[in-house]
Amino acid sequence: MSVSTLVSVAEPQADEPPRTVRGRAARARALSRQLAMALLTILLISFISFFALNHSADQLGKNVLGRQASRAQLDAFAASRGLDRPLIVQYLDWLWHFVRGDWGTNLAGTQPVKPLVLPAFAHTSELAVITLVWSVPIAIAVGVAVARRGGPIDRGLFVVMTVLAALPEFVVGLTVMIALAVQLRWFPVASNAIGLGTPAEQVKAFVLPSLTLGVGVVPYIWRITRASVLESLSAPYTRAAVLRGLRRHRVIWRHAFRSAAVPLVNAIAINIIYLMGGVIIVENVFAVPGLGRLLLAAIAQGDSHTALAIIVLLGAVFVILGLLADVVVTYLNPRLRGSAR
Amino acid sequence: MSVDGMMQAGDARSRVVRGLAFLRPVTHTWMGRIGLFLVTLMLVVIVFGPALAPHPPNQLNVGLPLTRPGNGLVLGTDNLGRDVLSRLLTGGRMVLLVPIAAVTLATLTGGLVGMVAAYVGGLFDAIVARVFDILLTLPPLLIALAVIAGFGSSVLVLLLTVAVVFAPQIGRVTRGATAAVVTADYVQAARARGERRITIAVREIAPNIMAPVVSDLALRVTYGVIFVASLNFLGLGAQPPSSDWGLSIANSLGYVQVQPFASLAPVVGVAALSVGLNLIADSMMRYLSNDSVKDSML
Amino acid sequence: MSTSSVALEISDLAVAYTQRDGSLSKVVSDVDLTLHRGKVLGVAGESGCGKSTMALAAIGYRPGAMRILGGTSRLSDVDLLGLPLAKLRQVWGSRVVYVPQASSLTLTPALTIGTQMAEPMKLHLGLRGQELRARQVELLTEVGVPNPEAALQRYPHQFSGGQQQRINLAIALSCNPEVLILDEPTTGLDVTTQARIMSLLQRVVAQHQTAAMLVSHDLPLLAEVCDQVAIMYGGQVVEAGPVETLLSRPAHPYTKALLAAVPDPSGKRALSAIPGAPPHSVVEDACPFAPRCLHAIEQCVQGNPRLEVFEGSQSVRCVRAGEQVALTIDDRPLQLPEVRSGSSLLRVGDLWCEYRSRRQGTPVVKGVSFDVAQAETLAIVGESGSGKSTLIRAIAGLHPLSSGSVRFEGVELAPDAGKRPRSIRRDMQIVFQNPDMSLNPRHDVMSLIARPMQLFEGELSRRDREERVRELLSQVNLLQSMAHRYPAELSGGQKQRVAIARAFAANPKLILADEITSALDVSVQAAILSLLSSLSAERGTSVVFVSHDLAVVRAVAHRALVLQEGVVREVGPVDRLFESPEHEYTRELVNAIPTFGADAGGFQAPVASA
Amino acid sequence: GGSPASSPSNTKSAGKPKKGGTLRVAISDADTSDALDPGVIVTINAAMCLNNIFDRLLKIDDTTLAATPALATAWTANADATEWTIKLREGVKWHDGSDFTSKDVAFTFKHWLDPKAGSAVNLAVAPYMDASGVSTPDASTVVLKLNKANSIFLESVCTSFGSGILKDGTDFSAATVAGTGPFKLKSWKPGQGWSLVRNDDYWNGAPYLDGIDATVTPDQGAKLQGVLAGSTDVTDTFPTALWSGLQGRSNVALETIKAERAWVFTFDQDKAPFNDQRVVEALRLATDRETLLKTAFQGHGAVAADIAVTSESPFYPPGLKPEYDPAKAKQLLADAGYPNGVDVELSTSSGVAGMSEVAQAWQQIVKDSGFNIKLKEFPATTYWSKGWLQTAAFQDYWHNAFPSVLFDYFYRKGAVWNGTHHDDPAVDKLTGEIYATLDADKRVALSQQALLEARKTYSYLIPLFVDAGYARASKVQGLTWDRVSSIDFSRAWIA
Ligand SMILES: Nc1ncnc2c1ncn2[C@@H]1O[C@H](COP(=O)(O)OP(=O)(O)OP(=O)(O)O)[C@@H](O)[C@H]1O
Ligand SMILES: Nc1ncnc2c1ncn2[C@@H]1O[C@H](COP(=O)(O)OP(=O)(O)OP(=O)(O)O)[C@@H](O)[C@H]1O
Ligand SMILES: [Mg+2]
Ligand SMILES: [Mg+2]
Repeated sequence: MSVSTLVSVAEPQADEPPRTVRGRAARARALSRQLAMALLTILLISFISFFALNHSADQLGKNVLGRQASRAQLDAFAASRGLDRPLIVQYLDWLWHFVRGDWGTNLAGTQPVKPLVLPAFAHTSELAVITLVWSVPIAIAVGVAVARRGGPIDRGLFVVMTVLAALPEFVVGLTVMIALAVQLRWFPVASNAIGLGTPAEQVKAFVLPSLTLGVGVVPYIWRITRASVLESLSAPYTRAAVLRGLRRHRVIWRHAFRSAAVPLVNAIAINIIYLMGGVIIVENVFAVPGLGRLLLAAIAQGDSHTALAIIVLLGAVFVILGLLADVVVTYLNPRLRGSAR
Repeated sequence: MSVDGMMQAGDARSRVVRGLAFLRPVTHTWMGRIGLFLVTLMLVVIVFGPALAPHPPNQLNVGLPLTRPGNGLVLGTDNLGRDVLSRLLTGGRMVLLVPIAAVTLATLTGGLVGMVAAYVGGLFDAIVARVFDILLTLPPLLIALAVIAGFGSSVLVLLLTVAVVFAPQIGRVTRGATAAVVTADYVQAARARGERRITIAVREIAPNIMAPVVSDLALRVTYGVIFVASLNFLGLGAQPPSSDWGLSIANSLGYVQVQPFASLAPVVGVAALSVGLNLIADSMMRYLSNDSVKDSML
Repeated sequence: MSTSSVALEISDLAVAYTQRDGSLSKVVSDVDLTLHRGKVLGVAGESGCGKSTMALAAIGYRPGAMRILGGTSRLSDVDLLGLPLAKLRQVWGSRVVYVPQASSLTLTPALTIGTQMAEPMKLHLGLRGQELRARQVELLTEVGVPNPEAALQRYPHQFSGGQQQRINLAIALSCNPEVLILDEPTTGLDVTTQARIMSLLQRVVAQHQTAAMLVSHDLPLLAEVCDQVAIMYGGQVVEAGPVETLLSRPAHPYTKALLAAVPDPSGKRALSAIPGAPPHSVVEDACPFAPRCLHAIEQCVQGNPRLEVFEGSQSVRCVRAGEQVALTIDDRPLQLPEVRSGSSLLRVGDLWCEYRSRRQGTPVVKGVSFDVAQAETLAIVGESGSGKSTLIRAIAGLHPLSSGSVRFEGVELAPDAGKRPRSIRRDMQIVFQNPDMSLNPRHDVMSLIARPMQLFEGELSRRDREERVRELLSQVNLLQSMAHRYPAELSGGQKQRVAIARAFAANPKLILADEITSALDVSVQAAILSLLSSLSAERGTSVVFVSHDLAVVRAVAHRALVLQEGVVREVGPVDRLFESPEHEYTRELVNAIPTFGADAGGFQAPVASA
Repeated sequence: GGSPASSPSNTKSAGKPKKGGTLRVAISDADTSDALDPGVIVTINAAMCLNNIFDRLLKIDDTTLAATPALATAWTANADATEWTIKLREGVKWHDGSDFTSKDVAFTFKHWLDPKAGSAVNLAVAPYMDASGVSTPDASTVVLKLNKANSIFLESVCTSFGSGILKDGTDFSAATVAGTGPFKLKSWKPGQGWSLVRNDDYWNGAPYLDGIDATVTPDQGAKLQGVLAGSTDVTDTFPTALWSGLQGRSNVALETIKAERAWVFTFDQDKAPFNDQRVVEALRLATDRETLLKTAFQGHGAVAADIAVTSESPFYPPGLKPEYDPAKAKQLLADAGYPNGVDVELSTSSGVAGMSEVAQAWQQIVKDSGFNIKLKEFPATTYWSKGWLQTAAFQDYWHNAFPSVLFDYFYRKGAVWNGTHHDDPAVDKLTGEIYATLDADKRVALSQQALLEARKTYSYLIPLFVDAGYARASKVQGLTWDRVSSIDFSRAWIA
């Protein structure tokens, strides 16, 4: 047996490895980098949207003035809105004003954008929050509580939820409207009160749209919850928690659910995105003065100031949401924190 | 008989079972069987429907416009007096084709990118997350308009539009699910072994994030159909007088209170297809994850 | 020993698993065991013999695939097997505590250690606030987790394998149960820590009159701490009795064979395995050991013998029990493969590694240097938590280096595995400490093992690959039928062997093996270690071998490196290290080795020094 | 006075009008860009609100186009119809209390003439005058000097959308907006709703209603449910497909407006196959108008004979009848060189109410005569800029108007909306004569002659008129409809 060289076994002098200094400054740098990234994202969103929205000046003129508009009127319109300038100039002009808090007027020139968009944003946010507040807990609670695959309750729920998910919003919306507003008269048919009514009327007005939206949200969140919880219910640590005699709800909520919550966070984020920008059908059916309708009309009309204001707002919400989701995910999965990949 | 011999015999049998029963992942639960039945039924409708339709789908005034079922018209007529049943039987093709194809495409792209991003981490991940944010923020309608403006309108464009809208959503779910498993040692093991990133994503990570991703997927086909229907309003995809389900839903929506069957018939068709797909997906998930083995007795 | 001292009485227990095709596979049968207050019952047997299954079933735990076919398990007159889950929950954690195998997976990744430790104490003992915290710190100190105050705030993944195992033990001991069942509790622990834990166990058992069951394949350990021992084979108890008589005068040929396979810490004797592999389900119509038994006769295959009283309180399941067949020990002298000198395959220079928390890095590997020649086996020994796994991972490119270098065949390697050339990644294979986490739960054994071949030997046909997988399976003593199982359907030792087979599949030049035999019984361990030796001999494969089992180290390694708190204390040829240790810590280690003189039929268990 | 088309159903009112009550109105057709400038009305929402705030100079009957005085009490032209003198009603007050004078009218005309204002009335005034032609000899007289003869100048101005008279110097803001009409603006939320209150000083007698609350309900189905639930009193128009949902109910009535618009297919005569008038004739003969009406609009309307004037109109050429003869159509098509049929691409949009239905029905109807129609679908947003007037075959709808005005827009040389790209000097000449004569009977005769000539040479297919309909709670009485103001609430009351 030959022995290879004995390598130094000398004791190191001190605990002095060459290592990076990380501190408050580093964290501040990381934060500002994220912030810059977010701003850049929003800038890009506005840039892309602006060009995607691009219509010819004549078309915009006709959209606003009606199809009878004459050549002279169209030219005057284009000139008064600055539509005769190169696109990039128009964009930079918009941006320059926007960042200074001047959101401009709508394409028709009849409304300043800010008072148009902000209330709609508020209504939509309210509707979204109200919907999330009841539907997500229900979906999660049901998903977690009966996450035992193959039981009769699970099977029944599975079918019900899948059918609910497959029903388009207009079917659900009209059904709840006819049942709860026309027949039972519990709630108003139209939810205009969200924008126009007294506080009591407003509360009532939120019920039906929120119910309709929730019927779409619940099955989705429920499915993701169920799938993830089932997955982590079979993990050894859940088994160990059971064996420690912990109560069922503690095992499920503290041990299984926390690890299962990671995909859920993103599912909720996606639903928020949908609730903030994509509930046009529900807004139409229930006459909710919300962002979706406003955005749709703005896009249809080529009203770039209004559309961009909305898109930038939504963009800001989503970017924040995205960052937040990442933070929550890291919180829920401690292994992601500063570890090597 | 030696113990080993016994084992080998059992092994051989189970291999035969494995070879034959390619449908077993679906049919091993009764929910899966119902799903298979629904999807098969819808496939039959889609393939043989045109032959079974009692009237040409575009024939006007088969009955008075907007008559409810009766007088030999099983589902009544639509606003142009066309037979709703015949239109139901002939209009399912695109519904099967486009959303399923688009969702598949979106999963392959968005899902993969999300997965790889979460796995690779760092700058790439940050960029992908922001790109997803951008795509999620851009209103689907705007994307659709931009795509039509750029590429005109065809089935392929429709498919791409749906895929572009869905990809970031799927990507986000996938990215999240991946983040939960990237830290596992088997991923490290694969890295040490020198697997390519894509292989790690597909072989090591993908099977372990199936649960949320497949759940998301099966529902998304449903949303896809509805989305396709709304894109028809923009002149993207099916054009009137096509009896396409999505188009029919969109067009008959206006008078759903007068003749509900004209819009509800395709809705039920879509729902049946989607419920079927969901049941199949769940049954397969259950088979693949084999979790009765790991059940924690809760 | 009065009958009133009985704490848990298992009788006639039979358990099966539902397989994926719906059929039942019976893995435990006809088990009768009694746990007495204040006593420790050891259960040993080869991997896959149903030890874990039996222990789980005994406390009434029956997850989805498990079916209890019959029997009772009485805890002071309640039959745990008949209790509904709600009732069981009141028993579990307070009166009966079970510590599962693979304990690093049994801590919830998203919760801090403090939270998880507090749960049972709050629930079962009603402890709160300061009192609770003080008890937590006390427990962590007792099991030897460094810096317990801070540890409470950390997450499971921030601990080494052995530390996680000890945290689990701390949780188990926290509620002073009547019955304590420990499934392989010390697999990840070095000898000194193990000794410390065992003395803690003995203290708890004595103090609270706890009845303990200790499942382990480590016979010297059992000899040291148990009062009674039961040997399981093929899902049945084949021999049971007081530890003194059973281990000194084994009656069953299987027990004898097991004892013979225990490695010799003096390092003079080669490791010997029992040829063949145990059945993986209960054999009803013959003695399950008959196919491997040197003394099998006609009668052995005509029926499964009953467990009968042999001498005094010792009972045996063997038709020839009374005949006193001789214990044959393979005492071929130890033969280590020749090291190909002058060729340094791996050279690690002044390696520093750290774990970064929010503010700063804590170094855990501090300036380690060594090299490994071709065909050489270098053992890394050291206390649990001393940085062995981190070191191994850093070499494999899975943990960032703070500084230092890793050279392979003279070429400096990129610190990140992802940036290393393909050939290197093939030549250097790592086997992780914990097979549960390193085997993808969604792949079956076949595809797990075949993968490296597919990757590195693309030219192999599918059939060739499968052929080779089967060959590897038999080399690691696994039955062919395991090929289509998923990790969740394997016992702890079986998983570990799959992980080993996977590393071999790549035909590497260097194997980084992190505690690869910790979950293996002595016989399988012997088989695998011989396999390693023969690889070194034939192909010149080098091995970096992390182990806490110094007897094993002595048997397989050329040189050993002693690591303590991330610092190399001593490096040298094993013989010299073991015979004349220079460093204080090495001496401590060597002294803590439980020796086990199988040849004399007796054993000497040195008193643990903690 | 109201239009004969809509008044009969409303004069059946039970009992004597009663004062008081606020009407709840639901409107689908609305937009957030709706402004308080009546000149840029594009939605029913804005029309309904603003035309109850503002008055026009004259009120014009929808069918007969007969004028009755409103803000103008007399309007006379010089002999060659190039100078109009308008006498204004005296004692009229703006909602803010100030007096209505000729200055306001002059301001309004100048506003219409300014292209920057984007007013819809511009089309009716700009070809005939410029801002310098407006003068105000005294506070109740306005004189307009035209640069071309126009014997129906004031009538045609007052049939334009948005011809409400503005207060001098108005800035169109909700805070200051003031009209002379029956109601005053109380609140205005663009795209969401508005409310009006009674103008007690209205020159034509104060309205009965205390006020009107209008809310925007974009979804037609939801609007219907609101009426059925009794939470809505009056709505804007419903698509014909929903009418049956309103019929046969005691608490709700469906109000129909006969022949509200004409449906028009336009073919570009510069392009094959429409460069051959035989093809156009064949298309007309192949169109089974009864079936088209029955199918696309459930029969709610009347067939048309390829002119946009209904048979009730005084201008309708006597004896003119639509013809349906598929065999002859086939023959004509063969004669024109298409014995095996011809492919036609028709622009359409589901975004325009009824358009897609007409297109689909028509496609099936003319198929048997050898026309293979392919539908080209445009999104609602681009139809009017990319489909309409830009393609070889497209659809349109026209409202009832003086034939000469129709010629101005759709037929004459240089007419902005002449999608046929044809011009017939005979029609041009006849139109000139109509505008030059102040004799109303002669204008009717000339118009009939011109309509027949135009029908022959221009490639318009005008198969039908379609009715409009809106819902009213049975208890609501005294509503009148006119095209410009939608619903006129000035005499409405709640029983
Ligand atoms: N992710 C982490 N974050 C912080 N500290 C960690 C992390 N992982 C391990 N450590 C610490 O690093 C030290 C070395 O851990 P390592 O796993 O290398 O030990 P080991 O020698 O393999 O121990 P064992 O024999 O118990 O497996 C331990 O003290 C452990 O607590
Ligand atoms: N879920 C399962 N389905 C089918 N077979 C299983 C399942 N779990 C374990 N087995 C089999 O049951 C047998 C006994 O397993 P068990 O885990 O009890 O062994 P063990 O004695 O604890 O082994 P080790 O020492 O390796 O942990 C093994 O052959 C194993 O493959
Ligand atoms: Mg075990
Ligand atoms: Mg370790």
